[in-house]
Amino acid sequence: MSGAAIAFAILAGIVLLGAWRVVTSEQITHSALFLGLTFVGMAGLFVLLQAPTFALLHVLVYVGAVLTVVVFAIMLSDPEELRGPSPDRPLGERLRHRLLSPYYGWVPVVVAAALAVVVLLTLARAGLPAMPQGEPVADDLQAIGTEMFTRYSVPFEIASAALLAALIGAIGLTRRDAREAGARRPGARAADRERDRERQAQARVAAGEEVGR
Amino acid sequence: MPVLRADELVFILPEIILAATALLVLLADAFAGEERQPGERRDWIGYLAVAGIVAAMVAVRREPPEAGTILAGMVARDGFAAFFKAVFLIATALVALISIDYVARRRIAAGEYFCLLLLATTGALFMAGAASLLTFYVGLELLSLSSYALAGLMREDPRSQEASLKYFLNGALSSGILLFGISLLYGATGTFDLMELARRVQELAGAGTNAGPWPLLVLGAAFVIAGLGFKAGAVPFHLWLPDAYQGAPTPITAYLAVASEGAAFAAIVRVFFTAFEDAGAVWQTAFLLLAVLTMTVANVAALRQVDVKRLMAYSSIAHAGYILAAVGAGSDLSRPAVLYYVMAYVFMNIGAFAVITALQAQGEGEQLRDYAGLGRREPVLAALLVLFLVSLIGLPLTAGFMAKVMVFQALIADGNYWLPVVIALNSVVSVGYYYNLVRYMYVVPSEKEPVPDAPVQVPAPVWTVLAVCAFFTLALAFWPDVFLRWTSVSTLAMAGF
Amino acid sequence: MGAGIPLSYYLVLGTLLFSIGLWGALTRTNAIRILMCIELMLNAVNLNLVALNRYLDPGSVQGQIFGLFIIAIAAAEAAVGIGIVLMVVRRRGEVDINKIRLMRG
Amino acid sequence: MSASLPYLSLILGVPALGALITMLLPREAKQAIRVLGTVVLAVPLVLVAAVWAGYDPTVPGPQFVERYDWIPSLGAQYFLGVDGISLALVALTALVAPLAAIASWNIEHRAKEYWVLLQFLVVGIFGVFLALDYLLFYVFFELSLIPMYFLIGIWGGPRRDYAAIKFFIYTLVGSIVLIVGILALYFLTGANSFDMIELAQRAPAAVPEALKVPLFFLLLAGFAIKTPMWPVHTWLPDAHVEAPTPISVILAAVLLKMGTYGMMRITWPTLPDVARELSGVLAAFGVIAIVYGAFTALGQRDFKRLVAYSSVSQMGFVVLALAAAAGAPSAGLEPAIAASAAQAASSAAVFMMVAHGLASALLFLLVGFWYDRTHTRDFDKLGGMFRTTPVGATFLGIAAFANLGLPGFSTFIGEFFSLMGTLPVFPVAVYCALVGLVGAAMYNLTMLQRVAMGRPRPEYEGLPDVTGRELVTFVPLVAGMLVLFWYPGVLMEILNAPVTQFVAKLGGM
Amino acid sequence: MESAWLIPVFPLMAFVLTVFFGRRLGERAGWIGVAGMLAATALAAAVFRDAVASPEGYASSFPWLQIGDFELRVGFRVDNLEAALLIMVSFVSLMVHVFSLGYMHGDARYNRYFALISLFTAAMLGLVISDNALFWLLWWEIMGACSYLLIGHWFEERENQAAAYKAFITTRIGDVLMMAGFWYMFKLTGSLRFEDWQAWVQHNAGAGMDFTRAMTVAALLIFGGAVGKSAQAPLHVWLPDAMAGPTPVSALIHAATMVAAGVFLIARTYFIFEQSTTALAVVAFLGAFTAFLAATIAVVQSDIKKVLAYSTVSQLGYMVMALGVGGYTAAMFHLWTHGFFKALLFLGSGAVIHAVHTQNMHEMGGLARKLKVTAATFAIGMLALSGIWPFSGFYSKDEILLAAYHSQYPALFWAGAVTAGLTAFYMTRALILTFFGRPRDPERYEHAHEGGPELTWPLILLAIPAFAAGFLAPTLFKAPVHEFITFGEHVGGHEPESLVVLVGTLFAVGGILAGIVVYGLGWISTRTLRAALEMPYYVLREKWFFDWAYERVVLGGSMLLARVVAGIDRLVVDGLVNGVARVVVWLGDVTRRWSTGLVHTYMLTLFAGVVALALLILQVTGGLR
Repeated sequence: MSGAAIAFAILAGIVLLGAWRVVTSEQITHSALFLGLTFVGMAGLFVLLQAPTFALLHVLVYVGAVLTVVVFAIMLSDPEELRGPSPDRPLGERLRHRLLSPYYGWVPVVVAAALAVVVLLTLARAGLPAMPQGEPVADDLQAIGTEMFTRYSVPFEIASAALLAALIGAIGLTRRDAREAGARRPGARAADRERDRERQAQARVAAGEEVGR
Repeated sequence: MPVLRADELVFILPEIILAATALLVLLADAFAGEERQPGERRDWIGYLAVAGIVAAMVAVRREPPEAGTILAGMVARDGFAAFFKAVFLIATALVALISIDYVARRRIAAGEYFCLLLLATTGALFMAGAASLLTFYVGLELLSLSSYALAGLMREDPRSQEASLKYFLNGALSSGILLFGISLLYGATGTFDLMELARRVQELAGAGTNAGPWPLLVLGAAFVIAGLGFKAGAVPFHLWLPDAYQGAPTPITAYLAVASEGAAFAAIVRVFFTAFEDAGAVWQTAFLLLAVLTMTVANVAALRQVDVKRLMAYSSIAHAGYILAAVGAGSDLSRPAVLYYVMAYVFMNIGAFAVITALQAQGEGEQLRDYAGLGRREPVLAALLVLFLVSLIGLPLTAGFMAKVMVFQALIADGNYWLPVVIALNSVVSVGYYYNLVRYMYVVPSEKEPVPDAPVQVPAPVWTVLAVCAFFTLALAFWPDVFLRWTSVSTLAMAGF
Repeated sequence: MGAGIPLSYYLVLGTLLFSIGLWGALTRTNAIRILMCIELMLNAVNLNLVALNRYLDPGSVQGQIFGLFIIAIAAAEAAVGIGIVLMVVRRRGEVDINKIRLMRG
Repeated sequence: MSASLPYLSLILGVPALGALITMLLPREAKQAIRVLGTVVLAVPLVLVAAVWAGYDPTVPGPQFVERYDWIPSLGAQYFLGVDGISLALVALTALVAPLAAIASWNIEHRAKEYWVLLQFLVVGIFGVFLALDYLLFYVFFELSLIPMYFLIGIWGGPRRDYAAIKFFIYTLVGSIVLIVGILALYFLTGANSFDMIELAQRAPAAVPEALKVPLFFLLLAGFAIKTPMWPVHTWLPDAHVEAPTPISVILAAVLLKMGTYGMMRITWPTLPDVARELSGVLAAFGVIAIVYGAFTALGQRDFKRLVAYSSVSQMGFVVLALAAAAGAPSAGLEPAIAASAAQAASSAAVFMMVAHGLASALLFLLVGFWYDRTHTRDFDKLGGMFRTTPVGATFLGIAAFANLGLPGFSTFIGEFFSLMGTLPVFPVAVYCALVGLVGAAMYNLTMLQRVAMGRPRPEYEGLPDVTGRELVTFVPLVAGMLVLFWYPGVLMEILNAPVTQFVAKLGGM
Repeated sequence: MESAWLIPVFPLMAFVLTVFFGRRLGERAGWIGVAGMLAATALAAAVFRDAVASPEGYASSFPWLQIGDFELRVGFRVDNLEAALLIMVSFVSLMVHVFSLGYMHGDARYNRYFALISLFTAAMLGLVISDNALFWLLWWEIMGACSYLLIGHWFEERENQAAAYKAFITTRIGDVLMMAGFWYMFKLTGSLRFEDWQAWVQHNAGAGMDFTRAMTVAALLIFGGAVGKSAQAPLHVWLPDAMAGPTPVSALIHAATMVAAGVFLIARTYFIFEQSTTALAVVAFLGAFTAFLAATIAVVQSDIKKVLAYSTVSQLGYMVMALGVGGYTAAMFHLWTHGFFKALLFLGSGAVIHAVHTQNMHEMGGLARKLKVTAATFAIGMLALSGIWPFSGFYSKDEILLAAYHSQYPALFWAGAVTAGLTAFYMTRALILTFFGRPRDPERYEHAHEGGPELTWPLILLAIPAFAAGFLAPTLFKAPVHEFITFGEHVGGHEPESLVVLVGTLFAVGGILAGIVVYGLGWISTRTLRAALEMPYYVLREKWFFDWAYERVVLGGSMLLARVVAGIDRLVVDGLVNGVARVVVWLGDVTRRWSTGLVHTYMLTLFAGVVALALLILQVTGGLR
């Protein structure tokens, strides 16, 4: 068993464990951390795939940007969510919640599993070559850089536009305009909530009628 | 090492102009500073955006020298792209016009609104002109990300928030599946370039169904269909759509219905008629099935809707179904049919939404019963709405009719006689809900519902939109020939054919 | 190095990762967590792309480049997503998407 | 023979123009709108008279042809023309439309919209009878639908909402299937053209056997519902009962004919052999309609419903006759008899359409006549009108006897010759239809007695009798019925050539 | 004779004038009709003279309708028979017109009445001379309509309406069969003209089984029309009820003319009947049965008009029977004489009713002393009807019995004889109950008085032919009857047989004597008779249950059917339509519930869809194999 194999096994284990915990851990903060773990594991795999530059950028963006944003979001979202349900919930109950309830339990499991099975079966029958068909490009950083700014410059520009859009969108959605900014006094947020509860109430009335009709 | 030739940039001039206008709008808004007093309106931003769009429209090169790919094979340069660019730009211009008043009255931040609108359109344009899965994916994301935000721009309105959230979550997931599909395609063919892909597909199809990566290819195609089907709102990937449309700002609902769906179809046609042309078996059946499901479910589900926007949402799903049928036909007439339908749909749908927007801008017209007595109150407005609805049903002397005829043609040319009947019956069912509006406007005696006597204030831009839409809704039926020729020419000059 | 591992391992791993992410997205109700699951799925895609790139056309880097674009877009997506979530949270102090269902039918 | 003026386009254009002008008039100027509308709807009568005068009865094919390209890429054309069959129905329309207009003068509620829609409706109807291009035909076929919806829906009775949409959706089902059939035909024939005549010629060869029957049903459904054939007739009574009087008149007198006209113009000639195979079934449906309609009518207590069902019964004769015309060649008769049977049947079918148009128009006008005065259509509340309104009642008597097929009025010719032409082909069907004839006598006399005989209720003593305006609407119809009996040649002579051609298409000779 | 077509035109003009100017003229309008009839009668007389002069008739026609190769020529034909009928009809009609002037005096719808009888007369005259099936049908149906409207003349009363309805519908049943017969002949001959038919039939005569069968079908279908119009069983039920109309109407339409048209129809198409012994047998026996049936019922009627009505039915049966046994001449001759004396009898009864304002004979009696003219003329009519020498009825009846005697069914001869006896009996009964004995209703008897000249003169004028038409006929016709009224080469008469005469007269006299014994002298009280013959009496009172059957089958049946079908239409046929709509909407609600508003549902559906789609496509493209 070569070192590569061992490395792969470990990394795969890390990735899968991380992913698993991202989904299953009771506290969202934990999931965030496990997400980070997964990212790192992925980076390792990329290195194993002789794509160091890619691995680097991956870590950079995911851990550096995405994960941070996520954590920020968790912080900004409600504290009760931070506390989360008490960790000492008996495993059995959790399992029941995981598996027995159709909606959040076995149906999604079945769907996800089915997807996996379909893909795996297809892969199995795809008859792809097991081993690399040649040596990787010598200097991948150089290659990527050049390609990115020659052939792929148009998509690059589009992507930047996408980032811009995301930026504007995020700001547009979250920023407080003049009125609200003016209303940032202690308890204002509560008042905010009140106002929205009313709105939702009205909306629900409408929705209710809608369903009733 | 492929070289970028600057002169080729002229073919993506519209996109460039749009993006530039977007930035301009944003900066202008920023320099104008925050709205001092709540009452302040910034209509000029809207007009600025419209100006940009018009400029872009001018920049669209309608007669490309010869079909082919440019910019290192990332972008296609053909009539097909030109057609869709033109259509999307027109749609966006119309939407922008009906937005101006709405944005002001609903206190939406004009700067962000129009900036995002322009960016989204940029994405749509790139999708139409994509020659590589990469360009296509990035354009799609540009469109989507902007749309998510646009849907939520009415921050105060819980429905708008909800729409944005649902749209985002489903959208992100579906792009996940799309990407997975693309990765499988890459695995099967080792390329993202559509022309190259086409070549490989041809080889594989020639080699027979159990040739190595064929299943991988098929699976990838399936996932891509799903991803695009999501955008187009095909059943069963449609459930997000009514909520998103209902919650989003009304002009955005119109925009999503025409531009976003249109882009999806542009992409579908591009990908499947270019790359998978020789593997029709892979996708035709799927699209036919999706078409039947889509139109039937949507039409039936719309019957008992009382929220107008939600109703129109289901209607747009139904129309997606009709277009999918044309795609599934896979005959030579399919592509003209799709193009014609999208074009017709732009005018009739935006027209209908123009009326709805005009009403909802002043806070009424959300529910069906708000339309009671509109026939007396605003005869012209009501009559126009009837015209657009009739067109949406697909009755003669309206664009919708010719569009449906095109679809029927495509199917019958493919020797498919049952699906036209299904479509026909579906459009009969659709009468069941479109007529609800008409019924409330004319038949339901207004004394039953208190009719606000206040006349609906219809600002000039909306009138313009109404005029344009009405004109084209009729023109596409009375003189369809020029448009028909345009569609067929556009599809003939399609890169890879 | 790495040459010792068959391609299929990577692809299987990617598939599993994707499915786990999907499973999470389908089961958990916290919007932010769903966001994370989606990131997992995108990672799976990246793994596929890079692996396929390495094994099938080692000469080029287009797979990697596509992956990089995905990373970039993912970041953007995350930004928008967080923005939306925060907006919702701010307005109703609620990240549980099951409680957000004004519109239905 | 070419006409100096584009008469047919004028027949279409004048009402359309009138509608547009009416749109521009202020809604207060009711009187002006009425006068304009009536005049505009009367003009086609003159034009039709001119066409009739210039019509050459010896030429079988269409005359006064006008054809221009409309959608070259599809081969669709603006292609108008009349032959005897369509001319008969155009004339009927031209006669009934102004009468309906006159009968509409007492409409006060939203008069402007009413008149606009009425004129568009008439345009649509004329178009259906004039168009010789499938696409154009279809356009007009649908065009007549939308005004009808509003006319019933806005100006109708208490259940107008239900009746209007039922009419709309029900007839739409048929017509929208029709377009599929038309396009299928268009593709199968491969002639890049929607020219009815050309397609009809190519169709039998071009359509593969397997598709013939389905295609036939696609081409039949719309017309069957419009006619209405049993059992797809139930939209009719509801629509009639709710529709305002003038609209009922147009609906019964002209709109239904679009169905049977379509069968004669499109369905039968396009797929004659299918028509022949299925002629037995079609005849069965026709007979069922005759008997069933008659007895259903007898079972009604509502004046207007009764008349509505009588339409179902009467149109049954047309369907039966057309079925016989299709079936004649395969009935194993000696050719001479078969030919003249088929000719008699198909001529009688057209004749019956016109005759029924006149009779039903008169009947609906009379229903309105008493409804305006008593605000009821319930037989139990009416009665004794021979004493309170003798003139009106006399007209009712005339209408009733005409409608039950009394010789002396045109309906008799229609019924007599349609059955005469049918008997050699489908004897059993005819013997069953006899029951329907007795039934017709029963319901018409019941109607007459419940309305006109007996003692009038005290509150109806001294009702005003027929006014001048009403008389103007009644008399032409009665005159028409009498003329068409005593001098049927006036209609038959223009029918002969096209009918002979029609029969020939069906392989009758 | 060329101008014979004008004869119907006069009353037609009278009709038109009365319709348009009647209201202005008031009761003077009646004279228009009278004038019209005078002209018609005069012309008819002239035509008759020509006919007598020239044995071969006259016919002319012009093309009226052209359908493809099918041409219909219409016109008129006058032959001896037509001439005789023309004069009879127009004369009777004239009398009725005159009579009506007085009888309808002061009626609310005086004009309407005269308009209609004029129209009716026109139709009857037109029918007589029409030469093709279509115009035959025209006049035939117009008569029916007039009869309907005149029976319902006093339509305020429900029973009058009912009677009118009954009359029209019952005859209509026959009419449609007749139409079918005509169409059947068209199928065979491709023509609608009687002469073409005749030519065709005689050309194919004896062309084997199929031909005979076809002839039987045609004959029986056409016979249906005769059964309806001439009130043969089982469709006779309408005629007695038709007495609800004014009495002159009964005299004209329901005794002299229209009801005879049925018989005339058989005569007109006799060449068809000839070819089928089956058809002839059916005709003969049905006629005989009707004659006997009606006679028996007439015996127990107490309404004077009903008695006459049933006697009419009976006599018509007589004629039909005669035709059935080949007595063409006899039937037509009887038709001719019967027209005179039955009209006379009805008008007489009308005079009586006019005098005492009742139709119930048990409320009359002894009126002879008051209404001398009426009584005398009525007696003449009665004797004529009973077939006593030398009254007209004797000759025609004798001819019929003769024909029956020579036919291959002797039973018919005896049936005819018995019927003759019954006829004499009930007519005697009617005469005695009405005019002799003591007045049973003194108060009515007091006010009774003879009507004015417009009432009496018609009676007198009609009495003459009623008495003399029989033995004067040869002189009038300048030929023996059976040579004057002939059918083709086939001569309709036989040499007189003393036996037949003897039997006929015996039965007639016997009937009269029985009548006198029972009602005149009262040796046998009716009460004892009823007691003795309880069961038969009940059956007769119930009119052999034919009316009962009509109520149940035709009226009840049709109404039941109508209600059922109407119900089916509303619930099933329309219910199906609305059901479909409802199902679709229900599906809508179901599919709506699919979008629960929960993001999870959406994503779940999305991916379930993805998997399904993947599997589908793999399946389609063989990826799974």
